[in-house]
Amino acid sequence: MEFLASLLPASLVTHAPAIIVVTPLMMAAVAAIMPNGRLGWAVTLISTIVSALLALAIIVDVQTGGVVSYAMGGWAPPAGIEFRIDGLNAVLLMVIGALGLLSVIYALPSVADEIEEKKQSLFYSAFLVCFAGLIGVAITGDAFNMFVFLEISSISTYVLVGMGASSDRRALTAAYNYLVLGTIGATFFVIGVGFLYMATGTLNMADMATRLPDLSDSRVVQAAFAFIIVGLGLKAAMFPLHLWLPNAYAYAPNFVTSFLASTATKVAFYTLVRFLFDVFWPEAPFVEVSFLWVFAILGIIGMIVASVQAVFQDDARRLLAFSSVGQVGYMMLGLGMGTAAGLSAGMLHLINHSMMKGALFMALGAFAIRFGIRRISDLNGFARSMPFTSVAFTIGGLSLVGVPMTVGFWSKWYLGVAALENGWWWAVAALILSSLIALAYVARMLAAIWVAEPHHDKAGAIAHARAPWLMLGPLWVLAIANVWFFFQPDFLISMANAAAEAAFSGGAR
Amino acid sequence: MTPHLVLRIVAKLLIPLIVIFGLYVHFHGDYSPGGGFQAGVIIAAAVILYALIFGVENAKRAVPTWFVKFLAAFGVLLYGGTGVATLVLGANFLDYDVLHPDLAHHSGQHIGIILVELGVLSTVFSVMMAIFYAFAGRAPDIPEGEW
Amino acid sequence: MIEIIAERFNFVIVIILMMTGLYAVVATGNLVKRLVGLSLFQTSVFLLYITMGKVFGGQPPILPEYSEGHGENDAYAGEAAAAVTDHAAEAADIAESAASHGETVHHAAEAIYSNPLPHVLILTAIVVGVATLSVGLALVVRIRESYGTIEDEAINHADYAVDSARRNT
Amino acid sequence: MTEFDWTQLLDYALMGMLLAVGIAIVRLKNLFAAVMLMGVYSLISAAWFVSLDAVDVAFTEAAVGAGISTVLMLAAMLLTAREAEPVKAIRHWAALIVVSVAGAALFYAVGDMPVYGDLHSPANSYVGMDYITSTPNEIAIPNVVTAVLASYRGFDTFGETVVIFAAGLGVMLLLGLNPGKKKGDEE
Repeated sequence: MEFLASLLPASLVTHAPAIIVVTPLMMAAVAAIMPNGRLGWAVTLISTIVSALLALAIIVDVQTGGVVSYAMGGWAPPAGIEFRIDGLNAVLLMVIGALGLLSVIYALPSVADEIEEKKQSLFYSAFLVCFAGLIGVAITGDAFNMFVFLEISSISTYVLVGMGASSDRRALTAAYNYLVLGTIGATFFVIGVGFLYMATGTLNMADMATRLPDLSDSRVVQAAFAFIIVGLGLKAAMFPLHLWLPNAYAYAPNFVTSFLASTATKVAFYTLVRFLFDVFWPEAPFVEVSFLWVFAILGIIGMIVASVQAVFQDDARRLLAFSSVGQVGYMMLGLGMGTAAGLSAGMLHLINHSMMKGALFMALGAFAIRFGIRRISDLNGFARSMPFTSVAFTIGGLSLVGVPMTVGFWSKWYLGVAALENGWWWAVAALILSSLIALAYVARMLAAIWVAEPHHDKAGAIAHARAPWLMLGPLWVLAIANVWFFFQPDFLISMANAAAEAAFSGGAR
Repeated sequence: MTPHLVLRIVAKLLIPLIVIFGLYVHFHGDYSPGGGFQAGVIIAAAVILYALIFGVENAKRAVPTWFVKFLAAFGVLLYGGTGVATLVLGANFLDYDVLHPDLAHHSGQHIGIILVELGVLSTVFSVMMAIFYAFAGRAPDIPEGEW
Repeated sequence: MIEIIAERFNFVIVIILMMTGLYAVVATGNLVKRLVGLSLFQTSVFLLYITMGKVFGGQPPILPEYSEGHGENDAYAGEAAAAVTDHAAEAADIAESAASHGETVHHAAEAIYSNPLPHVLILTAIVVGVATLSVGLALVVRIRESYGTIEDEAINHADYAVDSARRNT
Repeated sequence: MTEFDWTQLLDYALMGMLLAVGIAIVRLKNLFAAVMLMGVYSLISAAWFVSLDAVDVAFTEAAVGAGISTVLMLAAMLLTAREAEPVKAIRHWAALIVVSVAGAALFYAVGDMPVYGDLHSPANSYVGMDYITSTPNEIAIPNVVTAVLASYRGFDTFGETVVIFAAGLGVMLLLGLNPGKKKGDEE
C-alpha cells in the first residue's frame, strides 16, 4: 500500500484532505452539464479514482505521522474550520473510497437499465455530491461543518432514493419519509450543536473536548448529549429510529442501494463514536450510563427484532435492508461495551459489513438487471443460468451469517470475545441467537436460488442469461475480499485496533 | 386591451430596478448587510415576477433552461475554482491572501470574497429559477374556478 | 425559580415555538402540511441560535466604515487596532464583572457588538432549510401525480392494495 | 436587568405574534391559509432578527424564508390539494407524547442557559467575539458577518453552495425543467 501512496506528488499529499472532498464536488458540477450518461459516468469514475487514491495517501500519512490536521482557508482551528484525520476516520476513508470506487464501476449497466437516458448525467452528479458529503462527514473536525456535510449527503440521498420511482412508485413515499425523518434528525443534531456552542463557545470538536469535562454537570451539556445522540441515531438507523431504512433501501435504484448499504449508516455510526469518545467526556456520569442502556441494550434488541422481521419479508431487498438494521445493532453492541476491545470489534464489523452487504446488494442488482426480480420467489432457479452471480451471492450470505471461511466469522468472534471480557454473557447469547435467525433468512434465499425450480414461464429466458462484466467484476472483488480477509485478517484488525485506540486517546483524557 | 396592462407597464419599470438592487446587495455585501444569497434570491424574484406577468414561455425565452443548468454548475465551479487557485498558488484551500501580493490592504481577501460571493450568486439564482420552472411548468390539477 | 425563568424568557418562547413546529410535523397526515410544520420547526431553531448571540446594548456586527481612501487605510486599521486594545483594557476595569472573568473583555473600539458567529451559522441553516423544502415539495408533487392523493393514510391503503393484489397472483 | 428600554416592548410584541401565528398554523386545515401564515411567521421572525442585531440573517430570512419558500409552497399546493383531511385522535396523542418528551428535555436545560443578552456568557466571550477584534487586522472589511461567512468559515459556505446545487439537481431530476412538453413520461 505504501507503494501506491508514493505515486502521488508530495505537494498533492499535503493538501490531500482538501482535494479529496473538493474533487467530487467540482466533478459533480462538471457531470451535471455532460450531454449523455456515458460521459457522466466517465467523469464520476475519474473523480472516485482520484478520491480513492487520496484516501490511500491520507491513510498512509495517518499510520506514519499520527493525526493529520488541515486548516481550511489557512485560519487556525478555533477561528477557522479544521479537517482532522486520526486512526478512527482513516477506517471510514478506506471504506467509502473502496466501496465508492467499486460501486461506480458497477454503476454503468445498472444505471443505464433503470434511469432514463436524459437524466443519467444528473443522476451521476447527485451520486458524486452524496459521495463527497459522506467523505466530508468522515473527515471534518468542526461540529457545524459536519452538519453541513451531513445535509449535503442526505439531500442527494433523498433524491437518489426518489429516482427509483421509474421502476416502483413506492420509492417516492420512501424518499419522502426518509426526508422528513432525516431532516428531523439533522435539526436535532443542530439543536445539540447549538447547546454545545452555548456551553463551550467554540465549534471545533477537539477544542470542545478540552472544555467539556468541567462542564459535565451543566444541564445544557446533558441536553446537548441527548439531542445529538437522537439526531445521529436517526441517521445511523439505530434500532427504534430505523423506520425509514427498509423502504428506502428496497425501492431505490439497485446501484444506490448497494452504495448506501455499504457506506451511509457506517458514516453515521462513526459520528456517534466520534461524539461519544472524542467530544463528550466518556467518564461523565450521563455518558457512562448511556453506553450500557442506550447503545448495548438497544443494539441487542435491534439485532434480534430486525432479524426476525427480515425472516418474514417477501421482497428480497427489504429482507436485506432489515438485516442491515440488525447489523447496525452489532456495531452498537461493540460501541456499548465502552472498552477498547469492544470498539475495535465494532469497527471491524463496520468494515466487514460494508463488504458483505456490498456483495449481496450488487448480486441482487445483477439478478435484477436480467429479470427485474422483486420477490424472493422470483429468485427461483437462478443458479443454473447465472452461476457466477449466485456463487458470489452465496459467499456474501454465508459471510452475513458468520460461517468460518468468511470474514463475518471474525467480526462475530471478536465481538464475542470482547463481550466475554466484559462479562456480558447475555450479549454472547444474543449474538448466537441473531446469527441463527440470520441463518434462517439467508438459507431461505439460498434455497430459492440453488434448489427451487425456475418458474415455467421464465425457464427459457433463464437458461442462458449472464450479468455484464462491468457488474461481475466489482461483485467478485467483494466476494473474494470476503474470503481473502478471513485468511489474512491482520490488516483489517490492525486498522480496527488503531481506530479504537485513536478514539480512546482522542478527546480530554 | 391587452390583459393586465397596468401590471405590464409597472413590471417593465420595476424588473430592471430589482436586478440592479440585487447586484448592489451583492457587491455591497462587504460593507453592509447582504451577500451572494440575498442577491441571488432577489434577482431570481425579478425574473419570476417577469414570468408571472408575461408568462413562463416568455421567461424561458429570456432565461433558457440550458442556461439555468449551466449557471448552477458554473457557480459551484467558480467557488471551487477560487479554492483550487489558492491551492495552486501554494496556500491552503480557500486562503485568499495568496490571490494578491498586496498583503497590507488584504486585497487578496477582498478579491477572494467577491469571487466566492459571485459563485454563490450564480448558483442560488439559477437553482431558484430551476425550481420555479419545474413547478410552474406543470399543469395545475385544481381547475381555475375552484380557487 | 421564577427569577431564573424570567431572565431567560426568550429561550422559553423559542422552545415553545420549536415544540409547536414538531407537533405540526408529527400530528398531520397531509404531506404538504408536514413540510410546513418542518420549516416552522427549523425557523424556530434559527431563533434559538440568534437569541444566544444577542448582547444588550450591542450593535449589529458591522464595524465603522474606515476605507475613505486606501492611503491611510492601514494607518487607520493600525490605529483602530490600537484603539481596540486600550479601550478593551479601559473597559475591562470598569466592566462590573471583570474580576470574576479571567479573559479580557472583548470590545471593539468603544461600541459593543453582538456575536457574529451564530449569524453565520444560521445563514447556512436557512439555505439548508429551503433546499430540503424544495426537494420535499418536488417529491410531494410526484406522489400526487402517481398516487392521486397526498394524505398518508390513503397512500398506505393504495400500497397495501397493490401488495395484496400482487401477492395473490 | 438594565433599565426598561422600549425595544423590550417590541420584542415581547413580536414573540406574542410568533406564538399566535405558530399555533394558528398547527390548527389550520386550509393549506392556503397555513402556507400564507408560514410566510407571515418568517417575516415576523425576520423582524425579531433585526431587533436581535442579526441584520444579515433578517435580510436572508425575509428574502429566502418569506419570499421563495412561500412561492414554492403555493406552487406545490396549486399542483396538489387545497384542503388537509382532519386528523384522527390517535395521531394527536402520539404527537403530544413526542412533543412533551422533547419539550421536557429542552426545559430541563433552560436552567443552565446563559441570561438573555449577557456579554460574558461562554458563547459570547470566545471565538465569536475574537472575530470582531481580528477582522480589522486580517480581512479589513466592515461587515464582520460577511468576513466570517466568506473567509474564516468559507468552507461552510462552499458546502452551502453545494447544498443549494444538490437541491437544484434534485428538482431537475424529479420534476424536469420543461415538464410541459413531455406529459406523463413516467407511469
